[in-house]
Amino acid sequence: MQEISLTDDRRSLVGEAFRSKSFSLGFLLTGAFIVAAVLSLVWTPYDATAISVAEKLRGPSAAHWLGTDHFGRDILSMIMVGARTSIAVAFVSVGIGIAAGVPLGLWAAARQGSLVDEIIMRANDLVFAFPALLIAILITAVFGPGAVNAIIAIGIFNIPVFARLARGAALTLWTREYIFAARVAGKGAVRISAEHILPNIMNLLIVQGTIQFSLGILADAALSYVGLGAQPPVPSWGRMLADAQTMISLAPHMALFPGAAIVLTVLGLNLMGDGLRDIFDPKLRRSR
Amino acid sequence: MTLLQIDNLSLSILGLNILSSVRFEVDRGEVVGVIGESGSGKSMTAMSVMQLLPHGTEVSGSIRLDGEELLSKSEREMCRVRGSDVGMVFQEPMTALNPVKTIGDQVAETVMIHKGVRRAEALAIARETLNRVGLPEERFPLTRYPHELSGGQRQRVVIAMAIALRPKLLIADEPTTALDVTTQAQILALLKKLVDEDGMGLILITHDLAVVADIADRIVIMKSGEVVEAGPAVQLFRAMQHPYSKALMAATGHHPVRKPPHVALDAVPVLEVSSVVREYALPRKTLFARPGAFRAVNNVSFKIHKGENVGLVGESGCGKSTLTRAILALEATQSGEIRVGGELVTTKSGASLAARRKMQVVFQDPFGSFNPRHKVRRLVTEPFYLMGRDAPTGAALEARIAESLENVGLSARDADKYIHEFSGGQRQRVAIARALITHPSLIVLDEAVSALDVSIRAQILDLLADLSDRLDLSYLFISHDLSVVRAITDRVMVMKAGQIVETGETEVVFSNPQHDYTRQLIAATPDLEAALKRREIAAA
Amino acid sequence: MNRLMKLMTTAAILAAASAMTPAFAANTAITVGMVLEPPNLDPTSGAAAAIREVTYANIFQGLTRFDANGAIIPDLAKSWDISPDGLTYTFHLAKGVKFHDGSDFSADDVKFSLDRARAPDSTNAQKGLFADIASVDVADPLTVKVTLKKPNGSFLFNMAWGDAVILSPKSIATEATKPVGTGPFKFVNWVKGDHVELAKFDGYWGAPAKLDKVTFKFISDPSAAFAAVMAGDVDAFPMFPAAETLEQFKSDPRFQVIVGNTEGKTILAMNNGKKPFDNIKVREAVAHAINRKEIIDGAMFGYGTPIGTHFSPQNPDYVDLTGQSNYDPEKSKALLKEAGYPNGFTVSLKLPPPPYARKGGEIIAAELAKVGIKAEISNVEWAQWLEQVFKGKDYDMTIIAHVEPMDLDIYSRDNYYFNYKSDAYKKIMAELSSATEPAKRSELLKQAQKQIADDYVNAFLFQLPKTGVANAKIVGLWKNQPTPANDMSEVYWKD
Amino acid sequence: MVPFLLKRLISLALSLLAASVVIFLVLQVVPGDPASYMLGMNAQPETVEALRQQMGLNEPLVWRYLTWIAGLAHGDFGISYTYKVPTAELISQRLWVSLPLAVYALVLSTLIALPVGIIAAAKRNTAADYGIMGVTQFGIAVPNFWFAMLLVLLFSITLRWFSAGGFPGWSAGFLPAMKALTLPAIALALPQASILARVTRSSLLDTLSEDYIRTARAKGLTRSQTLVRHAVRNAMIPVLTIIGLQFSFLLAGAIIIENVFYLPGLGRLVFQGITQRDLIVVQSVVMLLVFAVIVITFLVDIAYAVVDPRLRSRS
Repeated sequence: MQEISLTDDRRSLVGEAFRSKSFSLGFLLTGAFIVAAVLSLVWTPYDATAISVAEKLRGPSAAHWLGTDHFGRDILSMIMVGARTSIAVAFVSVGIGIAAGVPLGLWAAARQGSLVDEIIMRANDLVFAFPALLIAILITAVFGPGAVNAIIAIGIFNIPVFARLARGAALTLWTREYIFAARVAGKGAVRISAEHILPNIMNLLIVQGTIQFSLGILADAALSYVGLGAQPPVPSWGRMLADAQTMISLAPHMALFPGAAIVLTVLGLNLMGDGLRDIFDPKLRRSR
Repeated sequence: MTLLQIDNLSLSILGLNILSSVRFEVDRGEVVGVIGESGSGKSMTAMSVMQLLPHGTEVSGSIRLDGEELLSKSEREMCRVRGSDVGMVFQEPMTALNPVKTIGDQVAETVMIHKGVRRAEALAIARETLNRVGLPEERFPLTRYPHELSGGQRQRVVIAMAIALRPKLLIADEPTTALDVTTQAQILALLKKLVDEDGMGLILITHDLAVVADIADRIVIMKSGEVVEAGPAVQLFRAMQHPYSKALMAATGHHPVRKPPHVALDAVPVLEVSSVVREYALPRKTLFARPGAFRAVNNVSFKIHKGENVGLVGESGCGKSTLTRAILALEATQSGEIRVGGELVTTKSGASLAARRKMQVVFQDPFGSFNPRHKVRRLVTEPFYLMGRDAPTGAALEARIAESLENVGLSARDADKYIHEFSGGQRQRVAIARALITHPSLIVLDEAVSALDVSIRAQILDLLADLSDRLDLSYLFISHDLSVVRAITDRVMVMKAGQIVETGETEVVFSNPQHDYTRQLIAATPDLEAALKRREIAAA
Repeated sequence: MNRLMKLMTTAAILAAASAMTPAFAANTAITVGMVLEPPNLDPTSGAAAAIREVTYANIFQGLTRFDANGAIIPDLAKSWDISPDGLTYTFHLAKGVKFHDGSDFSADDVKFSLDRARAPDSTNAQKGLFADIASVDVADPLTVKVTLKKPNGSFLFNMAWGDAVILSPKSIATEATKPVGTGPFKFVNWVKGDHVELAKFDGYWGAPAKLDKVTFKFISDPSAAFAAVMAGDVDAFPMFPAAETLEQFKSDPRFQVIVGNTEGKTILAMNNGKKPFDNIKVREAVAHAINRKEIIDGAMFGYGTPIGTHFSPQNPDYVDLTGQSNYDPEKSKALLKEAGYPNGFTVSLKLPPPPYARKGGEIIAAELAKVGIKAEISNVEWAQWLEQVFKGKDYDMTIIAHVEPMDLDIYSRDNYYFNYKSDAYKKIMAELSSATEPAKRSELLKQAQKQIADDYVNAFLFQLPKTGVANAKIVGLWKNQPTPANDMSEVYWKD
Repeated sequence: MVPFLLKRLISLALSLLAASVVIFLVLQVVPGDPASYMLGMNAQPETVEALRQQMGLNEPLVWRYLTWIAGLAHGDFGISYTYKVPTAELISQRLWVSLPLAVYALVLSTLIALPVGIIAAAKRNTAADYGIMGVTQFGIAVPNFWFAMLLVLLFSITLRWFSAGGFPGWSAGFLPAMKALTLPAIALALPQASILARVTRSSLLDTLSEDYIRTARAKGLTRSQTLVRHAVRNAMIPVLTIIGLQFSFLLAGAIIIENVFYLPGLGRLVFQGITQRDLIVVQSVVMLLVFAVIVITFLVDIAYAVVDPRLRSRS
């Protein structure tokens, strides 16, 4: 019997991470888009909002690597700036999910079986029962379209995900003997949750966070595709696709590149998530 | 010709050596006990016979069953051997059965796979086999699902599956380790009966010498993937050659040397439990019926005096864990009082810090009782939280850490390590260090040595005995293992169905049990020395 | 020789056979594409243009109607007399008119329909059309007398609107889902979300329709529309949503591209009642900052006629005032400086859903940015637009096409969303409404056009084009759209 | 079992009630007025007021809620503001598109995912496994509307095998109708199938590491016998959950796909309802979808009990 522990290895996590092919590839892909997004703050090949109708619908060329759109804007520049919006929306909405969901889940777990637990979990189920995209559309109908409201709409649906995850993981931990030891040491539920539970579910949260991040990118793309995400002139991948749709027979490049950007970013994040899960999960690690 | 001949068996997984040159044999009608601690390779030896090995395993040597070489058989051929010529029983009856199939189907499957008979016929054989293993039709129809059976009953089903086709060889890998002692005795008796009836060979793998002492014809002792000693049971037990075997033998019946306790009967008891009741609500039978209640702890009262070590024994489900949690104020009680050093552990405003300060706990699992993200320093000082502002700081704190680590045989330098850097036994020492750090008068030891290998267990028991003598500690020692309780306690309480059925001085209770249940328990507990004596008398 | 003969005969027979095939399948059915599905089919209780695009002149008819060029011609009223004071209109109704349910049409139905439209609880979207009616009287089954409160030069024009069609009291309750009218086509079936089917009405009183079956198919997605036309699933798409693909159709002999005008005057409306647009110089600056050609090229793929005032260029009284608000960013900047905004300002630009607004808005925002005006785009839905912009006047700028014909009077309305207040303009409008003499009316219309252009009330962009595509063999489709309609009564397949 | 069912039903009813209140209240704060929307820019204020009166929009809030709920209870969803037909009729028409589409997509996705997931698990760590997992990674990452656009580009515009959108109605015949639903169903099924295949694989791997699998092997079952007889059924529990969730997602989540292919489904109905402020339609459809999800979850729970006897007797 070899000694196994849940979350032991703190020493060489980074080294371990890059030994995972999934993680490395995912990191590379995601990293590329994050770099592009950051770079777009200071430099893009062209001004992403500069309209030049005369140069509209040009295919990829030396001047415009990924071609131009129906207003003659440079698609590469738009994708770079769009990366910024997408990543920001997804990141903040995951943040909302974690910030609200994790404490709720921990609270429910600490009071397992109580009314609080019941209410939190039923409310979670209820949110899950709502058709997410429809509610997002309703939310933007109420507050108007825009990146901030897209964040709120996506964030709301991240809350139950993290609440459930945190509760489930915390419940297992609450039966661990070190939690009993902490309780014997007189520590209250809040303290135990913060000191013992939270750090030990961090791995799970990171993995889920990565996955929700990628889902957030997809959700943002869907919302801005129906016109509810970031508003023009700020480019967004979803709206670029919506614009491209009417021209798909004329200028397929307008649809291909932003779509590929979405796929690669989401793929990168998912691969990273998978890699992280393998690294964090000692069961899998042993078998490798 | 011997039934099973293992020769020069070596095995490695992904380059890591697991077995080297293992060699032993099993005859028809013979029980061979394979004994070893964790990592000795005893289970892997069994799996080699079954040829159920993980990916990346390399095997060399020879395993011959009835003269046929198993290692050279193809997977398809091995499928015909498994279940038909060789049956196997595993340690965990709770998970070894498919939860979504009836026991009848699962036993019948063995028959159908190998004999190609129709289902009805296979079910008839299954019925017969279940009768043989002590699951009569009236109480155990074939349509039962595993979850409707107790652990012991499930193990009987697993055995039935393994012997349905009357194999030549049965391998039982720790078949009783997960079971209560009384059940263990029954299962061992059943295995012995089946061996005698069918004349099959039995390999009984266990970590516990005492378990095999009664029924094994021959013993194989393994360590680190090697056979260190083998021979006929009684001779081998009486004249061990290898130092490891000797150490194992010594550890098995180990009784730490203890000074006679000086019990202060007149002082305030360190623990006083009076008329404690703990009930759980049962699910409603119908919507409007009042939910019933299950009394896990039923009106329990006892005291522990200063300097006294008290044992609490009972089988799973007897309520000892619930009682423990109540004493630790981790669980509310419906009525009764629990006082530690005169202070109520639970007051109206919740658990009392003052009471808790005088009491610490050591849990069973050396792997689960520490937050893996903290260093030992932080782990062992956690109880100081109870002292609030009175907790020592700075140099005083360092001194206390060093003191408690050194008390348990570790060094002060270990404070800066993470818990994964320690072995199981060392972790249990850290757990004891954590319990000692507030200088409590009572330590609750909840199955504190149950998860440890025998040799480690002996060391920890010595440590506990030593600490109790030196620091004038009282223990409440909770365990299902009577031999351990006997070794370390002054007084013992026997618990059954939520009540304490017998209590008294340990030696008195063990040598002259009054209650039927106590007698049953003691009779069922494997006792190496007693078993050997019985066999010597029988042989003579 | 013999063989050659044989071959040639075979070829001749084959040729004859193939030549005959179309004759066998003389096409009398047509599928017409529409972008929006009508919410219901009752034109007298909803403003959606799609209702009219299905029903006008096909199912429902009024006393008068628009023809393909926007002229008013008789319909159910085959003639009329106007009293010298201009207050009494006597309509002589057509004979032998039947509703699709088989009942006879009579003067009572006219009275019923007009009275219903002007009743206090009426939900007619253009109730204003009937505001001047004092009474409707039935003289005999084929004669109706309408008395007005005051003379109204455009009364016959008003009666041609889709909102003024004549309904039968018997079917009024189910008009929204099973319309019953007097037109050449009767309603057959409506597969919600996909198509409405009409069939030739055999009891029609006038010249029978040439088609037996008309299917209106609703396809809002431009690429789906493109594919549907290409695949022949749709025979004609009079308001084709993917103007960018028209070039492709033009070069394809299977198709004809029909480009005309609608009544939609597309404007960049500015809130005249709110800073900074309460300043005429600012409005003028905006007008000069805008490059109409770029907008038409970028947002409309080159289709659309620039306008310089709120009036349809196809109207004979139209005055071309585009030069007055030509593209001149330098002048624009100078004007802004004069107005006290040397560094420009930030305003909101609310855009309703149609592509002309959404796409045009993006270009306009970019153009305004060049002169220092930062227009923050916010896309709104129709309901929000009506609520916030139109009703609440809570906006700085918006882009919208006004599709009602001859709607110069909106600039004289108090409390209209432009917040434009001009006594001079009101005076022109007052004179216009009582003027009956054509020359005088023409003069007043021109004055009105100039007045709003001089005041730079809004930035006038372009006339919304009607870009249609159809199978090359279809004849009789309207080129322009004087009113929302797809009149199918004259349409046929040539072979 | 009966008290268990009753308890579940009560909690189900409470959830639905809570959902109805939430939905109703959310819709009350949506700005915009259906009457103004219908009557357009030239309408006179009193006309709008008359229409509001006619639609019942001037009743007090609580009264409108109660009428709605009371109506729902006996299947009366109210009259649509814009379509002027009973909402129930609208919904049932649209359901005849959405439901077959959801079922079609689900069947496709299940038929693809289960075998693929099982193969990947059975051939763990082989080239086949890596290949399958790689493809599913892509499948998850592709936005379905983009995939739909690519399908249209390839099959409708370039190859002209399928029409780019629209739905001829079931009256046009079964095959044409199914043909119209094929591209949308594929677009919907791809990401779902990818997720399902991954869940199937990992669930099966979990099951394969269970003790009773080892027991079965010890009985002499071959690898594939073990897989079929012991692993697959047990691994189906999480898979079932996902299928249940996916079905409810497909019912409602197809809005975008319905828009791309211009299908007259529920998603489009509600989307139009929102833009036209036909709130009675919106609240009824959303309610129906929530109801569907809750009921499906309930059914999945019951299906668990069928698959797993432990749950059957626990109650």
